[in-house]
Amino acid sequence: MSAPFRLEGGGRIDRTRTLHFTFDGKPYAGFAGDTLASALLANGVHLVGRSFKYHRPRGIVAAGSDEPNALVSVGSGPRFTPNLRATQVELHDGLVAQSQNHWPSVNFDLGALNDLFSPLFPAGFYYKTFMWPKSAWKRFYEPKIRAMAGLGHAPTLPDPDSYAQRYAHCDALIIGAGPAGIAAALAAEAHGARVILCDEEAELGGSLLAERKGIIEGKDASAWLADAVAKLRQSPKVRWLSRTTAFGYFPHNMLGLAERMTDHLAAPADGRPRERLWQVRAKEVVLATGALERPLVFPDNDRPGIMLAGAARQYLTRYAVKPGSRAVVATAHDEAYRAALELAAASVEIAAIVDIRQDMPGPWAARARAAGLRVLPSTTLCATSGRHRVSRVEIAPCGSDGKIGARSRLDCDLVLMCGGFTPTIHLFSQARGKLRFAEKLNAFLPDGGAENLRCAGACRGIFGLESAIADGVAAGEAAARDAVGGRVEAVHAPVPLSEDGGGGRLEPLPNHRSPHRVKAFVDFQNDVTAKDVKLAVREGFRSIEHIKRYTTTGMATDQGKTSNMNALGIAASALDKPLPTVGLTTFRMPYTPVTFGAFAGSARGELFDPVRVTSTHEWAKVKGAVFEDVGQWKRARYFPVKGEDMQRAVARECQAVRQSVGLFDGSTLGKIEIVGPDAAEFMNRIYVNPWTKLEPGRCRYGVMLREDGSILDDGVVGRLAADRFHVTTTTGGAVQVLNHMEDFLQTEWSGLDCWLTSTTEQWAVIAVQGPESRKVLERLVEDIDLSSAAMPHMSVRQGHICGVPTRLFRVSFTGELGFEINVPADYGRAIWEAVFDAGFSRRITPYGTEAMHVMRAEKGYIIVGQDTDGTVTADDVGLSWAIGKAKKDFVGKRSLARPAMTDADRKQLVGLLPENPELVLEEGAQIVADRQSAIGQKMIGRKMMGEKMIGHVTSSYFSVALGRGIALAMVAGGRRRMGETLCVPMPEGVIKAVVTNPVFLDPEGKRLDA
Amino acid sequence: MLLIDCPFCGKRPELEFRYGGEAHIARPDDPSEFGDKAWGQFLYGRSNQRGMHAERWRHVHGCGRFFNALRDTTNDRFAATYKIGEERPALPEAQGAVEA
Amino acid sequence: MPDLGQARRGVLGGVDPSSGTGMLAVLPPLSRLIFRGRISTIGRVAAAFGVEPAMEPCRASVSGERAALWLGPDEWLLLARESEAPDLIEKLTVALAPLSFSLVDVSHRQVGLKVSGEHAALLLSAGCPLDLDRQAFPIGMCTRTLLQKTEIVLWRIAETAFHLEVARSFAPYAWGFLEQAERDL
Amino acid sequence: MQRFSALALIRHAFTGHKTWRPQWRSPEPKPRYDAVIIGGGGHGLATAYYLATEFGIANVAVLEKGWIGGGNTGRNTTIIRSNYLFDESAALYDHAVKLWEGLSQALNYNVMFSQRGVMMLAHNVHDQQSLKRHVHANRLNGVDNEWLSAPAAKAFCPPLNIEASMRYPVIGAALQRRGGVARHDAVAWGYARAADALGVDIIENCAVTAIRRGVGGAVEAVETTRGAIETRKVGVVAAGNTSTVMAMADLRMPLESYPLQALVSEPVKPIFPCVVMSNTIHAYISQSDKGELVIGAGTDAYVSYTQRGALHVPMHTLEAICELFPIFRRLRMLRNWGGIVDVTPDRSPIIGKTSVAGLYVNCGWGTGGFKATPGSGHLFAWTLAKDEPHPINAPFRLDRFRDGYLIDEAAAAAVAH
Ligand SMILES: Cc1cc2nc3c(=O)[nH]c(=O)nc-3n(C[C@H](O)[C@H](O)[C@H](O)COP(=O)(O)OP(=O)(O)OC[C@H]3O[C@@H](n4cnc5c(N)ncnc54)[C@H](O)[C@@H]3O)c2cc1C
Ligand SMILES: NC(=O)c1ccc[n+]([C@@H]2O[C@H](COP(=O)([O-])OP(=O)(O)OC[C@H]3O[C@@H](n4cnc5c(N)ncnc54)[C@H](O)[C@@H]3O)[C@@H](O)[C@H]2O)c1
Ligand SMILES: Cc1cc2nc3c(=O)[nH]c(=O)nc-3n(C[C@H](O)[C@H](O)[C@H](O)COP(=O)(O)O)c2cc1C
Ligand SMILES: [Zn+2]
Repeated sequence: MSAPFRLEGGGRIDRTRTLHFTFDGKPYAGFAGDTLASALLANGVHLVGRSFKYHRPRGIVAAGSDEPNALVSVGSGPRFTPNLRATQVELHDGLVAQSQNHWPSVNFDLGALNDLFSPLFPAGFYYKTFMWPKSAWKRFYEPKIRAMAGLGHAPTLPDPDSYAQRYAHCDALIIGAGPAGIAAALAAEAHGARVILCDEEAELGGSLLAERKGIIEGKDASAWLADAVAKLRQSPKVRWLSRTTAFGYFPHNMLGLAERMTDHLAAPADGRPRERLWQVRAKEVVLATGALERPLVFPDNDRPGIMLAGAARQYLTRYAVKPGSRAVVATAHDEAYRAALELAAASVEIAAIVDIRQDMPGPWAARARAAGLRVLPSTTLCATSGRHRVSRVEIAPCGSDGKIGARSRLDCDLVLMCGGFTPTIHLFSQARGKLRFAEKLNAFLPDGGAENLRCAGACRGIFGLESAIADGVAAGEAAARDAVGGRVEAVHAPVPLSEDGGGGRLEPLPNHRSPHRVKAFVDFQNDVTAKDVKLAVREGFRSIEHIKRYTTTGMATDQGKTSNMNALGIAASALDKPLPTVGLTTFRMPYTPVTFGAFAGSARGELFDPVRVTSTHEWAKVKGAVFEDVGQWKRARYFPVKGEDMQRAVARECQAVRQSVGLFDGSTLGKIEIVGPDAAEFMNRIYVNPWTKLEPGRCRYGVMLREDGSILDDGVVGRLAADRFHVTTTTGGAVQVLNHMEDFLQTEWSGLDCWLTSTTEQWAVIAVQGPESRKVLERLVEDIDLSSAAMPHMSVRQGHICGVPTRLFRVSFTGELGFEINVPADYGRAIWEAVFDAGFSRRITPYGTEAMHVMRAEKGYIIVGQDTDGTVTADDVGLSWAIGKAKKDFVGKRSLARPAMTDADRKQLVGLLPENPELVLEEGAQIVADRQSAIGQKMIGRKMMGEKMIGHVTSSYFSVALGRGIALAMVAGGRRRMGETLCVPMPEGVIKAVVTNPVFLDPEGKRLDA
Repeated sequence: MLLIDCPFCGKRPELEFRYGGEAHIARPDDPSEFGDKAWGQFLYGRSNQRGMHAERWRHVHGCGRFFNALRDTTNDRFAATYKIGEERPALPEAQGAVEA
Repeated sequence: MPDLGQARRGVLGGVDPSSGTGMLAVLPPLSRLIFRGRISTIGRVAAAFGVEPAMEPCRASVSGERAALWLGPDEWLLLARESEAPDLIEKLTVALAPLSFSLVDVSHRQVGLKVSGEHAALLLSAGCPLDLDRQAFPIGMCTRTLLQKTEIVLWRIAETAFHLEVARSFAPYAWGFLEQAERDL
Repeated sequence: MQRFSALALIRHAFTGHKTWRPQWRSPEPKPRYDAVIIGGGGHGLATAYYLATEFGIANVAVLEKGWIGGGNTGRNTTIIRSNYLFDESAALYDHAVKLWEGLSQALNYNVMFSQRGVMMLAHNVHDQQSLKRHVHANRLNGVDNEWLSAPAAKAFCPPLNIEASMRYPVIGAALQRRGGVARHDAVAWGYARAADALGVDIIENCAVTAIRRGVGGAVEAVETTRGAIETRKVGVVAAGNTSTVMAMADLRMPLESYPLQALVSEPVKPIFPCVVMSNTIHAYISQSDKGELVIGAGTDAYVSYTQRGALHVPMHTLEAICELFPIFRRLRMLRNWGGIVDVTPDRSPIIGKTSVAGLYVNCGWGTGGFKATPGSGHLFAWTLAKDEPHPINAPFRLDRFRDGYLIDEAAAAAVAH
């Protein structure tokens, strides 16, 4: 299968490897080294899609990542990917691609009706209409607008590919591997720098890949390139990355690179990541990102077959594709002549070179004429025609006054345009570098003020090949010098800027028609025309940022690479202001779109966030435990047997603990060991409690506040020795509490001699709770007297259990006699099983967090974070007894004296008993005092006047021990309301409940002291 | 991601640090002597400086130390880092200047 | 009463160290002590422990099977053979009295992993934001840092080998992460 | 004011849209105004509009240092909802939602307010308790909010992953059907156009550099980059820059300004019908009418005025997005940006008088003030006009930070946006 527009020889494609692909279902062939765009052009396909708003036929404009038009969907099934640039999609065998944004087909698209009615859709039309009738917006207008917008379809299946990430560091990161970048990399390497060189293209070489005739350092350009690339590949100090876009420049010389690893392969090796995201910290950066060619703005400049001159040259020389048979070249810049000459040499007929400039100072026009080409200076291109491909243009002489002379027509199937070059300053601007407008170049150039970076080559306005290389050498040397240190001397100076770029234009080409009647496109992808920009200015949008947002110019997926400067030129003249004072919009990452998957990397499934488990996790799993997420931890919530639901399992677990003995894994509690002669003093300051008099071997329940007076955390603290405390925190609070303590210790009380060590993970914690717990443990503990006399409630002992060292606490969060065994974590599982075995005859029962919650609620013990939120003080939850009254100060004390903290109407913790004992209130349910209005609350969703929510249910369970539903609640002035009946208005009706003391079970604590 | 010069460990990526808010807000020796207004300012009043900002960082995933830093909040460049207890370093005019 | 003194079960007990390409290994249990105190105490630690703890930030000193890793200006991680912790605590406590300091046994708090092989640094760079080049992170350097979503202590023990200390409950994550990253070498 | 309508569009189409007039004028500042608003964001412009419409004070200038709407108004993820926990907040935000419902018509500007529903996901028991607390409180406050099971959440938002094997499975959600999104730019422009038509001067490229005070400390004038302007009433609505402006009157504010980032994907055909927020794993997402997915990322940890942030912040968000919506993993980020959000210690705004006579402040909206724009403007206009707060904004006074009466939505449930 030979493609009709493929040249016989030349190009960088591999003609030995034919690749088959389909576009819109039709089969085609190309060669290895082709992009989808070059392969389509080789097959004579120019119409590749429909535009965003007017659904106009669109073709291929550019040859690289600046392509605004040729967006296609690639792949199928779970690998379907929308909105890819055909110019960047590398061909592989079996590639399936589709055009986008049309119905029913790209050739016949009903959406094109929009084009007919386009006078109704100027910039910002949607702000002016669709307001009546009001309800139609949601039901009619908005869905219609949404369906029209949006280009490609989103994938509908989960992505099967994986994505990788890597950090990297280097002395010099060089972005862009054109002549300037390659020269910089060679120079930096030669001066001892660690170099990373990246380029978004598949091959290193940049503009050299399309260079036919250039001579560098006496060598043929392609030979120089091959040598240079070989040298770079061999050097151990250079990492070269192709297909790698530097997409973002972040503070302190951190850059994001996106490497595409498998999309170009027909069958990626299994498990190989599709893309890799690099986060590079570079000592120095060299931007050698080149320059982008600008389209010209003229009527109907968007037809398929109209493309950038440089792009046509690339198709010809790099891919050996003739983009057409007969071309009209429209230009305001010398560079188009090179394209014309090379195309002519490849036997593309050049109908004319239409140059808007009056005089062409460089040698190019003469060369073209010498080659027999028709050069028309002072000529404009004022119309085009051709439905699915350009077939004819109208040209006319045009003086410097903008007057149009007699028009004539030229038939053609290709129009090349060149409006000049825009240096690729995106990354420089992202780095917050300052720009300067170079009048002669019609371009903004980097002008200092950024990070540790330098620019080289075309992105700095140095356009000649030799000078770009010299500039690269100088930049590479200087980067090495600055990164590696004083040892290196830079030899070469940066190339002085000649500001001779060979012309260019930032205004539309003049034409004979009323400007309000023509569509001369500025932003192809978003269908923004010159008249849209002017309309925005007319409507009072004066800032370029407003113009951008009102017209959406530069907001498409190409971010205005080809359009921003033209839009600016048009805006400046409409505003009648010098162009530099109008300025550019803000450059942002990413330079080209980057896959979400690359940002997310390996963080998926199990690796999304660490799964933290305790040493008994596997045991619990085998027992069929149901787990809940508490922060990153997995905790067993309950242990159902024989098909029990949660309620049944929890009831059984609670009963076991209350009647006999239960086993609970408390290992996730935070633990901190506080050691040193000043440990007690530190504790005094950080907790509300007094600690001085706590004897070694005894425990105390501690509460700590934030400096604003609210409860930060709580937990039992054991004093192991005069100078050693074993502190526990909540599961979620562990990290925060340690940070809070370190903060005060390091910054406020650095004179205190004590130190903190996190021991959360050192200890497995096994709670053995219930009246029989002592009997179970007695069989296992060798050197600790467990009797109540020797080891009363709230004490701690060190000894051994089954030969394993332990810190044994006699504490209880259930209200029963209970112990918490701490053993080094690797022994957790063995000791747990030993206790389980020892308790077998007593029907020892493992219980989970849910039963734990029920039992602690029966005792009125709070859970920080559930019964408290960040607004609650110790007194609010009835913990003022814990406060060391004699202490002059502790963290948070002063705040408790503020008016709001002493307000009699503060919410206070109370118990709540539903009148109907069967009922379990819903956690989070609100409470009102006024019965009358509460009854009215049956009306859902309508505000009832008069009632006021006075509190809410924080914890609520069915208590088997009490045979009824119980709840804890925070209620305004709650402690005053003991015995009052309050109302809990639910959608289904009002529930009445009585306020009680929050301790429901064993208020005297007899069971604890058993 | 900022690169932060820990006074102990040297330049490290921001990920290893935890921001600690404005620096040099001294906790009074005896808070009970502070009136509500002064205490409210101590708790919540912040310079929120646009320009050179004295702030605290903790090298939490490194040496664990709190330290102070001067950073220009208009461009995120650090002018200095210094240990707790050390004086805020004086900066040359140009560096210390506050951008409006 | 059973004697379970030998019934240790590491958190990565189930991991097959021969999985992967052999770059990852779980290290055997160790004695780990966190020593915190003022710098003036360090001389006596050196004498009792037999290793001179480094005063230079982020450096480990090694002698025989013992090592002292600088973690902060008042914090060192002391490593020794598995069974030694109780004796060491006793010895150090005696040697340091009556100075003020803190010595806490954290042997079970963390797990040792070894990452080795020609591409060890590259593998770690999948999740560690530090420059692991030989010059920037020489043999003997150690520091707390991050491995993607978990904190680690990273210690270069050879040109191509690193010792990682990972908090116990994060070790399966660290292992899983590194295994996944190995596929991208 | 030229009326906007379909008919007007057709009429102008015949004349090539040549006769549209500026939506707001570009006047030179006058030497004095009855009131000066500092900050041309949505809140400042709305304040001016309501001063003119509701309180008959039209001799007002809005001073904007850059271009109107260029602050957080122009860079937010546009989530609008009122299902806040506390009575004070619910009243404040629902006041705004009610105004949103007629805003396009009131302003004769289509702000594309789209009540497509805001769904907040619960991933664990704690989330569920907290969201249910909201649902119940909202119901009693007349704010719609309902609890959905996980399958019901998926039915409402088909791309949502509710598989139990997820690291943090979705166990349910709270849905406010009246919540939604609006076109951020249109809000600024619509208010500007309507205020301008009533005589308000909107002065862009005019930064306030000093606040002049007379005897007794009362406000007398403001100095700007375009000269001094006399006035007795100054309303500061400068969002991220509030501390800087208030420092001009020697006030130290309970504010910190952080970078907050957001991003959009490439545009795709309609795939995402509502707004989904997950506070637990940090993801906020909706799809705009243009087709791009609009995604809110987190704040950077430190005070900064750079309007940008670190890469790891959006990375973290996209991890969550890809977990919740695995079909979006192959979509691509089109653009990422940052704003400067002014955050109060209790995450609730400050709207009211200050200790300086004639100086009023409206700030502290942090990560979530776009939704309040109409209500905030209305209440602030009231406060400026009457020199006393409206009952709805009375609790949001500045001196709550002195006596401790915080309205701590953050502590209660830490939900951003
Ligand atoms: C990324 C991001 C996402 C967000 N997402 C949401 C969301 O989903 N939902 C939501 O409700 N909210 C959201 N918010 C918050 C919301 O954007 C803001 O709360 C809201 O827009 C604030 O409006 P404003 O008018 O007060 O401030 P701005 O729009 O910031 O206006 C303040 C104006 O004051 C001007 N100014 C400052 N100083 C001076 C001076 N000295 N002189 C003159 N002018 C001055 C500024 O230039 C600016 O234009 C988000 C914010 C961000 C940054
Ligand atoms: N005469 C003119 O006016 C003119 C105009 C344009 C270019 N040129 C040519 O430009 C050359 C200058 O060479 P140069 O090296 O400066 O530019 P170049 O165009 O040869 O190379 C730039 C390279 O940077 C890459 N790149 C750009 N942004 C990137 C990013 N974000 N991430 C990764 N890669 C990125 C591009 O893919 C390209 O390969 C000369 O050879 C000259 O012929 C001349
Ligand atoms: C809701 C919303 C949608 C946006 N959609 C787009 C978009 O489609 N294309 C685009 O380039 N930018 C889009 N932006 C981002 C803006 O271009 C811009 O980044 C943002 O307003 C911040 O301004 P700045 O980047 O100029 O500082 C969007 C912004 C918002 C708030
Ligand atoms: Zn450090």
